[in-house]
Amino acid sequence: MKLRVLYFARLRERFGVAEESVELAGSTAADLIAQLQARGGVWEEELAPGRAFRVAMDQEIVALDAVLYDNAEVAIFPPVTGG
Amino acid sequence: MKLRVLYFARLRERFGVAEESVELAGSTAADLIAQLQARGGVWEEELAPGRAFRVAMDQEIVALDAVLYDNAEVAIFPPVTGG
Amino acid sequence: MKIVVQTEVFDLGAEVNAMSHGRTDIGAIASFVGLARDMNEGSGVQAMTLEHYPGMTEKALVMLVEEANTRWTLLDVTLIHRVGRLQPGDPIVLVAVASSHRGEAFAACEFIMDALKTRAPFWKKEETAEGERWVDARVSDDTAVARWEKIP
Amino acid sequence: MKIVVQTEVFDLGAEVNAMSHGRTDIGAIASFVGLARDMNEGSGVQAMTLEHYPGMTEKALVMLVEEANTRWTLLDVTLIHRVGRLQPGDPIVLVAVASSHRGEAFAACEFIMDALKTRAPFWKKEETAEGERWVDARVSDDTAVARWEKIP
Repeated sequence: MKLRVLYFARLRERFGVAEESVELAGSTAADLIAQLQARGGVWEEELAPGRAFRVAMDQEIVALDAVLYDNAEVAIFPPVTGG
Repeated sequence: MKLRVLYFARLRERFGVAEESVELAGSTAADLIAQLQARGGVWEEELAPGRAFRVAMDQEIVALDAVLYDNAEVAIFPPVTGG
Repeated sequence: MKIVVQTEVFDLGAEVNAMSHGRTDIGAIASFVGLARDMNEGSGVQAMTLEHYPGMTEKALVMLVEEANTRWTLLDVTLIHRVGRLQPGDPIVLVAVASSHRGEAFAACEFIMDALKTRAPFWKKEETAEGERWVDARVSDDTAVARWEKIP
Repeated sequence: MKIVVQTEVFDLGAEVNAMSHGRTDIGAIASFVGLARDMNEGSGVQAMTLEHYPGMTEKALVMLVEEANTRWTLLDVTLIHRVGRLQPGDPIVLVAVASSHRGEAFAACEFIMDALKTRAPFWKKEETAEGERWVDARVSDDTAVARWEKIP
């Protein structure tokens, strides 16, 4: 499936990209993370198990086992620090 | 001893007096209350045991066993309802 | 610290701005405004008059704020209470507390309001269609202030 | 209910007055202003930039306020969060909650702030003498929001 993937804050800066289109082989948020990690470098580092990041689908935080769908808007970002 | 006695809110209205000078025979706040109660009428009614009123000496709430002193400012008023 | 009893209306925005003006160490300002309502105990209130005990009021308010200062690390407190005749919708009391962190600002602000309700010598008399009546102290106010006894 | 994300400064006094204007049923307005501090984690902050996730932010804020509305009986809520570059001393966030009674106004206001800190997609980047740094999420914010889970 094809996903619109957004990155924010520190992750946006480290990855050097704010938004991209990703062709996902798997079906869950965990599959997407694994596929991005496989790019190596900062991707492997920032998305490694134990690193604190959040995944949102259609603008709501989801768990890693969430099932994605074609054309979904997925965002990956650090824990929030507003207010 | 001689006391300056103030009344506030509902008690001021019921007693029809805001401030008076009282010559107290006893020594405690309870003695003062008993002496005022002995006036009968609204005094007896409003200061009866079980009625909710507060006594302050020198502008701080005190218990009925508080020992008063000559020329003290004593105030008797209903439970407060500000804010 | 600013503690005032007045008949005039107060200005929340101006008071809070005055607290933070020129400062860069305040992270949080919790504030509260209590207003006169048109209903109380199920009947319509047309107006109310707030009476107080001049002298004791100021002392009691200073003590409340000083107690808040010992319990929490605060940077500033403003407390304004109106007296005299008020209409429904009119603001009665303002409490604003500045601190580095929001938890302390919220706790101190609520503590001051709860303590004020049971310890500061103000009395409300309401005007209703049935005539005037003095407002009775609320059990819920005693319960509210008692919560703070449990804090170490 | 008013929920806004904006770069412009907000006016606490105007927002709170707008909530109570023409109403006589509001007894309590609890409000909170969070400000940019010149110190964080022990080092000097010269400025900060707030980034957010447009679209999700507004959704998340509406959800927080709706949750507060189901937990407490509220009459109105205003929530304004700024984004962009801010200086120490600048206001960042405003939450104001109107209710008939103060306990509900205080609880809902603090809940919204605590929930916002962990659930709304805002991120702070600070400029210090040593360079820029993204602010890490605080464990104390998780602890603060977790308190509300226990409320029935």
